Formats: sequence, structure tokens, C-alpha cells
Amino acid sequence: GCGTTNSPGGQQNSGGTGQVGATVPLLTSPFWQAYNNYVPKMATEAGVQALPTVNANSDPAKLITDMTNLLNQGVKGLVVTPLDSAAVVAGLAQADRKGVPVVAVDVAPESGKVAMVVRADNRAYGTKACEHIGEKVKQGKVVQIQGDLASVNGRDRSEAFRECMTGKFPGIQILDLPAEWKAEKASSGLESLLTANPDVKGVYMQAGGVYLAPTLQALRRKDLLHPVGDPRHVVAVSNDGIPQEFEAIRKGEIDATVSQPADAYAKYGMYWIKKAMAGETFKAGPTDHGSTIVEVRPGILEDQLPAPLVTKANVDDKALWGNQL
Amino acid sequence: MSAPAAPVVEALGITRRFGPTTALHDVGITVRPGESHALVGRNGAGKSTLVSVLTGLSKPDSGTVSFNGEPAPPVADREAWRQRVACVYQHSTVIPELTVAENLFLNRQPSRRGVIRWSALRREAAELLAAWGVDVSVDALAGELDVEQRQLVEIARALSYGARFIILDEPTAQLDSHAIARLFERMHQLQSAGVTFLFISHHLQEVYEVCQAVTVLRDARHIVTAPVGDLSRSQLVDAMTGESGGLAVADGAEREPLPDNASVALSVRGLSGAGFADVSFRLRRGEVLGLAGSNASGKHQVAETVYGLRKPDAGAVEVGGVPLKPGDVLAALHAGIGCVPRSRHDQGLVLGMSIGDNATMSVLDRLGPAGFAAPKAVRGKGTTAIAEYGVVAKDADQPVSDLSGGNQQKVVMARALANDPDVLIMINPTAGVDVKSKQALLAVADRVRAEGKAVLIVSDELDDLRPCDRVLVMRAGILAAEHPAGWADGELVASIEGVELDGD
Amino acid sequence: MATETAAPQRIRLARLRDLALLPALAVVVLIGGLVNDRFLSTDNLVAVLGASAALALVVLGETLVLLTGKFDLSLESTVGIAPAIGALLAIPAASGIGWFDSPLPSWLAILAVLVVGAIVGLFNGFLVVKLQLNAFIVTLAMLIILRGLLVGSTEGKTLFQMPDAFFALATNTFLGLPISVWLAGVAYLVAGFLLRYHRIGRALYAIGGNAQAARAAGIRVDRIAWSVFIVAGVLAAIGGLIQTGYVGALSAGQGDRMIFTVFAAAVIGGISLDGGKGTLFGALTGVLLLGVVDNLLTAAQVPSFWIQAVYGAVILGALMLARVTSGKAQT
Amino acid sequence: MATETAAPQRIRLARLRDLALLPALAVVVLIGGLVNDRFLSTDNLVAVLGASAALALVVLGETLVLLTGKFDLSLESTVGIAPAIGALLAIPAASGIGWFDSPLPSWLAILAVLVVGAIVGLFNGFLVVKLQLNAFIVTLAMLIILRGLLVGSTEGKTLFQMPDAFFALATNTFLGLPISVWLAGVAYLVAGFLLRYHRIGRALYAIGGNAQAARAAGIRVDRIAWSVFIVAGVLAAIGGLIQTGYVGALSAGQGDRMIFTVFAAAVIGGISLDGGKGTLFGALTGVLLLGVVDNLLTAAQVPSFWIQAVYGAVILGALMLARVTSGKAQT
Ligand SMILES: Nc1ncnc2c1ncn2[C@@H]1O[C@H](COP(=O)(O)OP(=O)(O)OP(=O)(O)O)[C@@H](O)[C@H]1O
Ligand SMILES: Nc1ncnc2c1ncn2[C@@H]1O[C@H](COP(=O)(O)OP(=O)(O)OP(=O)(O)O)[C@@H](O)[C@H]1O
Ligand SMILES: O[C@@H]1[C@@H](O)[C@H](O)OC[C@H]1O
Ligand SMILES: [Mg+2]
Ligand SMILES: [Mg+2]
Repeated sequence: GCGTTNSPGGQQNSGGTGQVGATVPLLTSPFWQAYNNYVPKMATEAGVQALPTVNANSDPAKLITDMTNLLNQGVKGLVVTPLDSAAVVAGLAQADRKGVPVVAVDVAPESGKVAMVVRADNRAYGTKACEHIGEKVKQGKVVQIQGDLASVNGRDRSEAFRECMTGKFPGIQILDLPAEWKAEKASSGLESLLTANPDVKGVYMQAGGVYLAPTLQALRRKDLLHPVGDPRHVVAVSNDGIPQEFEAIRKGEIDATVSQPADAYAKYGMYWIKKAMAGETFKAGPTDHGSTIVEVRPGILEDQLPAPLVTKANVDDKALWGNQL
Repeated sequence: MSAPAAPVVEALGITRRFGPTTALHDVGITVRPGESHALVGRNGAGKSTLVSVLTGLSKPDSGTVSFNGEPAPPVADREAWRQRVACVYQHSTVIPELTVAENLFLNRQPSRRGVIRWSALRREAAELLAAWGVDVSVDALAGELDVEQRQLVEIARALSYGARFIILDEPTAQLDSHAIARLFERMHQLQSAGVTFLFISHHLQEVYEVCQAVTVLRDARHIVTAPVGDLSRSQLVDAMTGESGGLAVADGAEREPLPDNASVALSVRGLSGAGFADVSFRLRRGEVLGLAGSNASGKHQVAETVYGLRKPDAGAVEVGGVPLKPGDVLAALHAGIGCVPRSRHDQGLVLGMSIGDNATMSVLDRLGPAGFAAPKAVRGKGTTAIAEYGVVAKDADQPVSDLSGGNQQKVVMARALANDPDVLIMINPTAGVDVKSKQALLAVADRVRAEGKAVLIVSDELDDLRPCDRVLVMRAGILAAEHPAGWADGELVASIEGVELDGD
Repeated sequence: MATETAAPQRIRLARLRDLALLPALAVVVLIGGLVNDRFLSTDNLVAVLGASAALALVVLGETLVLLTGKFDLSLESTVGIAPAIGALLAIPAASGIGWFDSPLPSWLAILAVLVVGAIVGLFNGFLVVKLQLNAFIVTLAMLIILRGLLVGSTEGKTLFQMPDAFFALATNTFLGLPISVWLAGVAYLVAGFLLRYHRIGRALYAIGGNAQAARAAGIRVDRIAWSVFIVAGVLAAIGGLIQTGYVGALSAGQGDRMIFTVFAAAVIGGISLDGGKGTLFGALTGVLLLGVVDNLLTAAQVPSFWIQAVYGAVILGALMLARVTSGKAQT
Repeated sequence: MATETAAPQRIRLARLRDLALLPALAVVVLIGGLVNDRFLSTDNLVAVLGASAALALVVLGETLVLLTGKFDLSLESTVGIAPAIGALLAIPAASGIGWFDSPLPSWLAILAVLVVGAIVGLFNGFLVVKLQLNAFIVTLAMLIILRGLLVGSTEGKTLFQMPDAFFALATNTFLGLPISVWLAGVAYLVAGFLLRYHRIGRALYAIGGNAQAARAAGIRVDRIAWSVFIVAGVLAAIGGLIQTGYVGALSAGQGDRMIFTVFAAAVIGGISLDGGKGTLFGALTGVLLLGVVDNLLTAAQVPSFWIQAVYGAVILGALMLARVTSGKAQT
């Protein structure tokens, strides 16, 4: 297959069978909830015997404990969703000691042994959002509603967004709103900012799953919710790709969103773990599903799944996971 | 003559258990209309428990209560109980964070269509207190009153319910003689107006002073009920203790006078602080000194300052000729002072901890090497204390919260003496303590004196002061008089109250 | 007599406790006005109030519980679960998430929100008042259970599809203020009035101050303490409804960690964790202080990495200022 | 005499308080063994211990503070900030995140971790004991400040480039158990011994039971209460170090929300929030119960959407069981 090499009878630990443990980082975000629902479905499709998912509840230490517990239960493969690129390494080491292959989803570990990383580029989300907003706004103030500053995804998005803005759109001033993935912080914070700066021209929501509704509510309260095309329209770009974001795009309430592929995360997580359990090893190059494997750090291969920017033009695309629920 | 009216209250066959403890065993009591009926017994005899049954606060396991010949209302109907009986409980029932006015009218605040009328409330409260001669602002928080004021407020409140039957559970334990006199005067007035009292006290002379009948409880059982005239004081004590033999408290007047060369154990010079000024006295080895005065005289503050519980504004304290660091209890302990503090519940005991723990609390650094205080050593000291002070308890591991008031006081005494002090300060040492225990506690003071140490007894109870070689009297914060042993009761009382007697 | 002169001064101090936060609040508002010229605009003040309404109601509930000397940590979860159950009753099953094919009418669903709050309070009260379990740990367990039920019953999904009535409290306005703000205002006035002028209100203080004494005075201690849990649950449910409207959706994380803020507001507002002490006015100043600081820090664009530290420092500063101005040790 | 018969039962009850959790723990372990045959394997039991070591140390610190009748919420933030500052001192600036070009040697950096814990405790103690500010709200403010400082000083980045010494506690083993477990075990033994056999330990109980009486017995109440804050800070710092080693990195969220678990463990273990009551043995059973339940729920394959609700329900169940077996109201 593309991007894979069959290892000739390498460390065949279970012949590709046995139970697989899967984690989720948190369940209070619609995005991860969708992922959580895709896991058993995609596992069945791939013929992988997955245990019920385990929720780390935003606690990196709990993730390590969960991994330990799963390994002690004798799983033969792990599909983990690290909360952080570094704060998973101890878990990876344990899996390695037991010869259990690991696929990491959403976050690439800093080091340690993983068979494959399945993720879309979070920096690219920030850049895409910046470009879309920058093109339309050019000059003026833009709010970015940040995630939890202690989370790697939120940080990547923030940094990329800011870098891109300063580089490409020097006329734009960014107002930061750290909202910790929390709806009410987004709502009240945005209202404060809009009151202090009635001339805000654009908003970047780093997590549409949490921030879409409060953003729209705040805009509505400040009487700034005008459809795309209206000169008073505040450009809004979101991130995640849940159905409600698509709905808002259709209505012209927001301009675009980056679809973070929950389905593909689950699907290729299972796809790679199955192969890894069968003893296959992989190398950089194109895959059989249109993506490319990149060696992001020595020894760490990443299947970089596409995360399409969804606008009015492609919002009805059936291939988007947000249109399949 | 008409048939005798039904008793105001009649309790029959009352049994009340707390877990395995039987606090009341088949106890009965009958209180006749218009009388003042005393209820006496040693600490833990069951008096307060009987009170809580008679006021409907706790339901007996068996037995019946009736008022004026009718069965008592159901326990849930507090209102009905309150019309039949009012009570000053032994333990404070004020709400510290609420004002005096509100405490007086809690849950019956004057209101119009459900809206409390604060001005009326304050006015009625002021009237109530004025009628009682209680000199307290109705706007003061109850928690900031001193013990006497608080007690008076509680008494005024109990009387204001309009019940014709009033229970007073040790109302005089914390009052000074002035306040007690006022209370008795009031009781007389009410009694002539037809109010009936049930009165509990460990001061037996009070029983003879205000009561017509007396009931004795012992070990949860009813022993005797009789007109006070029918029981002599020693018969009463025998009934309470279950053994014969009167009371003997050492009297300072019967001792040899101190040798002139007795060295000075404690010297207080020009001590001033909140509530007292320029107090000086010397206490010699082998001497028992009394410090008397009303609650407002500042005597407690002086004693607490000497022990380091308070910082003085001016003046100095020397122990055995060595100046003492002010405001430092530990320094006082190391200098050889021991102290029975004013309130055993506030300062004397950690109720949740054992007898051993409490008895050793002031000497934790002396139980073993490097600060070790092995449970064995603690228990050992506790066991010794139990034997030495006659504490009625199962063993040294028993939490002091389990003990009766008098026995708790003995543990405080053990703590004060744990460091084998050269100077023993005892503040209100026998408050709330039964006659027999009082005797035991004062005997300790005498024994300590006999060992050549010095004792300072801070109290206004004559019984407490009797063992003293001399008594200093404070009034309004200053030393006002000195009485050598052999004083007459009336003379000392007058001195404490600041009333001049003719021909002294 | 010594105490007589002491008394009036003491009282002044006791009252000061409730006003203790005003100087701090004034300082923050002043700084706000200097830093940002729109800070004192009507718009912004309305925004602060609108953002604080939900918190204010939950703080009200918690304050009542604290006054009786108990604890309720689970209110934060009620903020999430109560409106969620209402929403699940009101959203048609066809949309993939509701419970019934023909869902309840809005008014009934909203009533259900309140009922859920009441039931949670009833259960807490049962465990704490009747079974005499430790309030802290019981309501912590309830917090976890209810949060879990919320995640479980919505499968983590955010609910968007509720009828408009669910959003009305936060979105509709009257005389320029959101209904939620009026509601919170009225709730504080009514509760504040009852606490000061009604026997039931005074009973709360009595119970928190000395439950045994309250019982001796004929106050039905258990019944009232239990009722307070129920009232607090209902208030938290209303707070949750307001939050839902304010945010425009109901995520499974609604109310998460809110209890810290609730306690912070109540306690810096002078409510004692030991019971029986504090007033609603104090609690309200606590809520407003937090709301104003939040607003101010965001508008001032304190670098986002440092905003939390500054927020904590401002609370600590306010606390110390309150300590100095009221001159009293805090409990 | 009546009291004499009462005594033995009272004492038995007082001791039962500390053992109250054992039946619940036994039931959970039993269920674990039935549900999953690997549950009682050495591997799994070691895993439970390893996962609980950090929590155990923080609970130890909190227990000491609670025994004296105070509160410290900020311990959860110390778990993050203390090792973070040590790490920033030990990582070369060249790596883009450390503070010094030539960083401190590991041992000095680890000493710094402890010192940071001590300083935080010192500051808390100053505010609570000296200035007599409310412990709950002071340490809540500190919690927020320290969390903010952590996010600010790391710019939210996760630290993982520390020298190996930072990970040694959790990764190195001795006789099959991680050093962290030995350390926690020794800490509990020593502290438990001091609490029972040393005057300082007895003084903690006395202070928590009745500070006024303790003062009147010559115990230096303020000095000891203050010291306890410092000790708790140091223990939390060590807990943080263990956590760092356990996770293999130090994220800016380390310790986040931990304080709930800390209180849960201490309180279900019989430590009273009113002070002066409870033992370390009880607290330890609380820690183990939570660790075992956590492990069990994963092993029992409870669906993730419901796992939290079940966790809460188990805690509540354990609490009720403890109530029944000890037969005592809980405070
Ligand atoms: N709430 C309770 N729980 C358990 N035992 C109790 C309780 N109240 C009282 N007792 C027990 O009942 C007995 C009687 O107590 P009670 O308070 O009636 O004594 P008392 O005669 O009032 O003593 P004192 O003179 O010290 O006030 C005591 O031995 C005590 O141990
Ligand atoms: N929780 C309890 N358990 C067992 N016995 C109790 C308890 N509380 C009180 N008692 C008993 O009730 C009786 C009276 O209480 P207590 O000893 O506190 O009165 P006291 O010391 O005389 O009070 P005061 O100093 O206020 O006059 C005692 O016999 C005591 O044993
Ligand atoms: O990456 C995630 C974001 O997209 C989601 O919506 O919320 C939580 C984050 O972990
Ligand atoms: Mg009594
Ligand atoms: Mg007594």
C-alpha cells in the first residue's frame, strides 16, 4: 500500500488482532463528542475490536493513568488523543515497554514511539482563518477568541493566526480574548471587547463547537449581527466544522469555518492501528486516501489529513463530516 | 379550703437514654403552683436532661409529662410548649450574630402582615430590658455581651414569654452576687404574682434562700422530694452524694500565719491594661491569696494578664524575682505559673480530645525526649490525673466532652497543675461544679499551698475565697481593699459591692 | 460600663462588613473609567450586568445555603443539568437529540427546568439534613454525578435547537436592560427583603448562628434548612436558563468550575462559610466586583497569558482593602 | 455511674471514623476482582499506587492544614508552579524556554521546587494567620494567581526538556514500586507518627479543636498554623514533582481541578473541615478509594459518557456506607 511497507515478520505481537483502547481528551466539546461517536463506528468498519472510549476529562495525568490501566487490561493497540504534545510521552514509553503500538490522534507527541500520528495541522487552521479574514478586512480590529492557553491546539492556532496577521496584514490589530474553551467567557468577553471597540471588523473563533453560539449572541446583543454582504457585517471565521457552523454559513451569519475532520480522525486512527498491530511499519510519502505522510520529527510520522476551509461555496459538500450527522 | 390545684407540671416515670447511657431512670417530679422548686444533684445526675424533657426539647424514651393536669402537647408543637413553660437553659441559647433585641424576640418578632417591625421590636426589647434593669444596648450583638449580660438577656427573654412556669438551669453559676440578688428579687416578685419556678443550682444556700421544695437526683434516679425546711443542708448533701459526712473546706483563718521570711513567689507591680489600672500585689510562698470583685471589676483581666493571655499596657510581673515576658503564655508556664482559665469550654479544654491529651496539653514538651509525647506517656499522666483529682471517667482515653461539668473542671485543674507550678492561678475554679467536687477542687489548692507553693484564687464566691490567707478586692479596675483571713461574709460581700458598712 | 461604649462601635463594624467591598469596587470602577473612556458608558454597564445575571442568581442561592451554615457545591452542575433536561423535553426527537417525538410546550419545559432544580435541592437536603451526611462531600459527589448525567444525557452534544422561550430571559430587554437583569434584581430585592423583614429570613440567620438555639426558639430548623437547599436549586436552575440564553446554546460544560466564582463572590462579599453572617447586599457587591474586573481586564487587553494572574491579584487586593477598611478579621 | 457505660462506645465510634472507609474500600476492591480478572494483579495494584502517589502527598499537606482548622485551596496551583519554576531554572535558555543560559544543576533546581512550595505556603500563612484574612478566599485568590503565573511564565507551553532528575521520582523503581510510592509511604508514616507521638502533632489537633484553649495551654498557635501552611506548600511541590515525572512533562494545566479531588479524598477519609478531627490513616484510605475507583471504572468498561456519573455515585455510595458503618453524623 501507499506509504506503508509490510514488515517481514517483524515484531508481530498479535497478528493484528486483540482489543484496542481508545481515549478522548474531553467530552464537553461537540467536536470531541462527534469523534467519540465515530470511534466505535469506524472501528467496526475497519474490523478493529475497540473497547469503550476512556475520557481524560482535560487532565493529562488522567490520560496517563488511563493508558496504564488499558495496558494492564491487556489491550494490543492504543489510539490516544494526547491533551498535549509532551504530556503523553510517559504513556508512550509504557506502551513501548509492553510492545503495544500506539496511534496518536490530533496532537503529535514531542518524542516517544508512535506508529502514526493522525492529525490535521492546527497551525494551518490559524493561518487559513487569518487569510480569509485578512482578505476581507484588510484594515482595522479583529478579535480572536482563543482556546485554553495551556492547550497545544489552542496555542498553535493563536500563534499561527498572529504570525500570519503581522506578516501579511499589518493594518490589522488583533484583540485577544482568552476564553478557555468556555462559552460564557466567550460571550461576556466578546461583549466587553465590542463595547470598548465598536469598530471591530472581524472575529476568529478558535472552536466553533463552543464559541459559535456565544459569538452570535454577543454580536446580536451589540446589534452587530448582519448578513454577509451587508456593509455592517462583522467577518466571522470559525473552526471545527460542526453542523451548526454550516447552518450559520448558509444563513450568512458567519463567513467560513475550518472543518476539523472528526470522522477522518477516527477512521484513520483505526486504519493505522490495525496495520500497526499487524506488525506493519510505515514511512513518509503519499497515502492511499489522498493525504501525505510527513516525518515531522525524527521517527515521528504524521498522516496529515486535509482540513478544508468551508465557505458558502462548498458548505453543502456531502463529504464534509458536519453534513453527515 | 379547696382541693389542691393540679400541679403546674408533673412528670412520671421518665426514662431517657443516650445510646448506652441512661441519663434519667424512672424519674418523677411534681411542681406545685406558686412554689419555687429546687432541683439539685451532682454533675451529671440528669438535671439538665430532665429540663430538656420538661421543655419539650427532647422526648423521653418512656414516661409522661403533664401541665396543669393535662397531657403535654406533641413535641413538634413548640408554640404550645412555650405557652406552658419557659426556660433559661444551662447552655447559652443566644444567636451571637444577631442583636440583643432580635434574640429577645426570635421567631416571634412583632410584625404586621408578615413584615417585621424593627422599630417596634427595638422598642419592646428596650422596655423589656428596662423592666428588668438590664443595662445592655438592644442593638449590641449578642455574641459581644459578657457572660453576665448574656445570661440576664436570656432570663429576661424566658420571663417575657408570659408562661406561668419558668425553669432556670444554673442561672447563678456565672453571675456575680449583685446580679444574683437582683435575680432573686425578681423571682420573689414573680412568685407573688403567681409564677412557679423550677430552679437548679449547685449553691445550696440559694436553694434555702429562694425555694420552698427540693428534689434531689442522683445517678439518674429520683432520690427525694421534700419541703426545704424538712432537709438540713447536710442531709441534702448526703442525699446528693449518697454517702454521709459533711463538707470540709480548709479555712485560711484556721492556719498558722505565714512565717515572715516566706519568699515572694509572684510580684505584680503597677500592672495596667484593658479594664484595670495600676494593680500591685505580692504573693508569697505558702500563701493563698484571693482576688475578688464583681464581674466588671477587672479581676479576670488582671489574672489573665499575669498568665500571659493578655498583654499589659504598663507594669511588670516577676516570678521568683525574675521578670516575666509579657503576653506570652509559654514564658509564664516556663517561669512556673499554672492557670485554671476563666471558662473551661472556651479556654480550658479541647472538648474533642481525651482526658490525657487535655491534662498534658501545657507540658507536651516535657513528656519525652525531643518533643516526643508518646500516647503511653499521655495516657499515664491522664490516669494519674484521674486518680489524683478524682475525675469520674472510664479511662484517660475518654474525650472530655463525655464528662460532666465538675469532672471537666477537674481536668482543667489537672492541666493547670501539670507543670508543677510554683504559682497556681485559679479563675472561677468552681463555677458550675457540684458541692462535692467543689470541695475536692479547693482541697487541691490547699495541698498545693501546703507544698510551699503559692495560689491565687480569682473569684467572688465566698466558698472559693475561704481558704485564702487574705483577699484583695477590686472595684472598677483598681485594688480597693484587703481583707485578712477571718472576714465575715457580709463584710466581704459589702466590700466587693462597694457598699460601706458601719463600724468596720 | 465598658461594654456599653463598645456596643455602638461594634455594630458599626458589623455593618461595615457588608459595605467592605464598596471601596474596592469604587477603586476598580475608577481605574476602569481612566483606562477606557467607554468603560462607564451605559452600554458597557449594561453589558456587565447582563454578563453577571446568571452568576448573581447562583450566588443568591449559595448565599442562602451558606447563611444556614451549610454548603452546596452542586449548584454549578444544576446550572447545566436543569436547563438541559428542559431542553431535551422541548426539542423534538426528530432532531436527533430530544426525548419525545412530540415534545413538551415551551412553558412546561421551562417549568421542568425549575422542577429539576428543586429535585436536586430536595435530594441534597435529604442527604445533608435528614441523613446528616457531610454537606461538602455530598454536594461534591452530586456535582460530579450531575455533571456526568449532563454529559451522558446529551452525549456531550451542545444543544442549540431549543424553542425561543429558552433564550428569552437573556435576549429580551425591558427599558434597555435584559429581562435576566430585572429578574436578578427582583430576586435580590425580594430575598433581601425577606431576609431582613420576615421571620423566615431571620430564621436563616438564627439557624446558621446557632442551630440548637434556633430550635429552642421554636424555629423548624430541619424543615427550613432543607427548603433552602430546594430554593437554591431552583435559583441555580434559573441561573442556568439565563446562562443558556446568554450563550445562545447549552454545552455539556455549562456551569463547569462556576462554583469557584460563586464562592469567591459570596465570600469576598462578606458571607461567612461558618454560617449566619453576611447580607445579600454584600454578596451582590461581590458579584459586581468580579463582573467589573472581568470586563475591565478584557477591555484593557491585558496580555492574555497574564490575565488570570492579574485577575487573582485584583481579588486578593480587593480582599485586603476590604480588610483594612472594615478593620475586622474575616471568617 | 451512667457516663461510665457510655465511654467505651464513644471511643469506639471516634476510632471508627478513621476506619469508616475500609468496608467501602473492600467492597470496591471485591467488585473490581469480580469484574476484571486483571484487577487484582500486581501490575494493576502497582499502577493504582503509582497513579495515586502525587495525590497522596497533596492530600497529606491539605490534611495537616485542615487539622489546624484552616483551608488551603492553592495547593493545586503549587502542584503546577513549583516544579515549573524548578524546570525553568534547569532548562537552558537556548532551548527557547528556560531562564538562564547556563541553567542550575538539577539538584539545585529541585531544591528550588521545594523552596517555591515553601514560599507560597509562607505567603498564604502570612495572609491567613497574620493578617487574619479568610483562608478560603485568600487561597482561592492565590490559586488563581499562581495558575496565572504558570500560564504566563511558560506562555502556556508544556515543559519537557528538564533534566532526568525531574522525572526520577515517578520513573525509577525500588523493589518493584516507583520511588514516588515509597516517598508517599514514608511521608505518611513519618507524619502519622508525628501526629500521634510528637507534641507538634498533638498541637495540631489541639489548635484545630479549640485554638483559644491551645493558646491558653502555651501552644504557639500562630507559629504552628503558619508552619503548617509552609509544610503543606512543600508537600504540594513534591506532589507536583511526582506528577511531572508521572506525566513525563509539565503542562501549564498541571494540578488544574485537583483540589476537588484532594478535598474529596481527605473528607471522605474522615478529616473534618471544622478542624481537629481525623487521622492520616483515614485520609490515606480516601486517596486509595478514589484511585481504585478510577482504575475500576476503566477496567469495568463503563461507557465514557457515563463514567463521570458513576464515579460520583460511587463516592456518594461510599460515603453513605461509611455513615452506616460508623453510625455517626458527619462533620
Ligand atoms: N446529648 C447527650 N448525649 C449523650 N449523653 C448525654 C447527653 N446529654 C446528657 N448526657 C448524659 O446524661 C447524663 C446526665 O446529664 P445532665 O446534663 O442531665 O446532667 P446535669 O445533672 O445537668 O449535670 P450538671 O450539673 O453538670 O449540669 C450525663 O452523664 C451525660 O453523660
Ligand atoms: N455530646 C455529649 N455527649 C455526652 N454527654 C454530654 C454531651 N454534651 C453534654 N453532655 C453531658 O451533659 C452534661 C452537662 O453538660 P456540661 O458538662 O457541658 O455542663 P457544664 O459543664 O456544667 O456547662 P456550663 O459550664 O455551661 O455550666 C454533662 O454531664 C455532660 O456529660
Ligand atoms: O481542538 C479542540 C477544538 O477544536 C474543540 O472544539 O474544543 C477542544 C479542542 O481540544
Ligand atoms: Mg446540667
Ligand atoms: Mg454545670
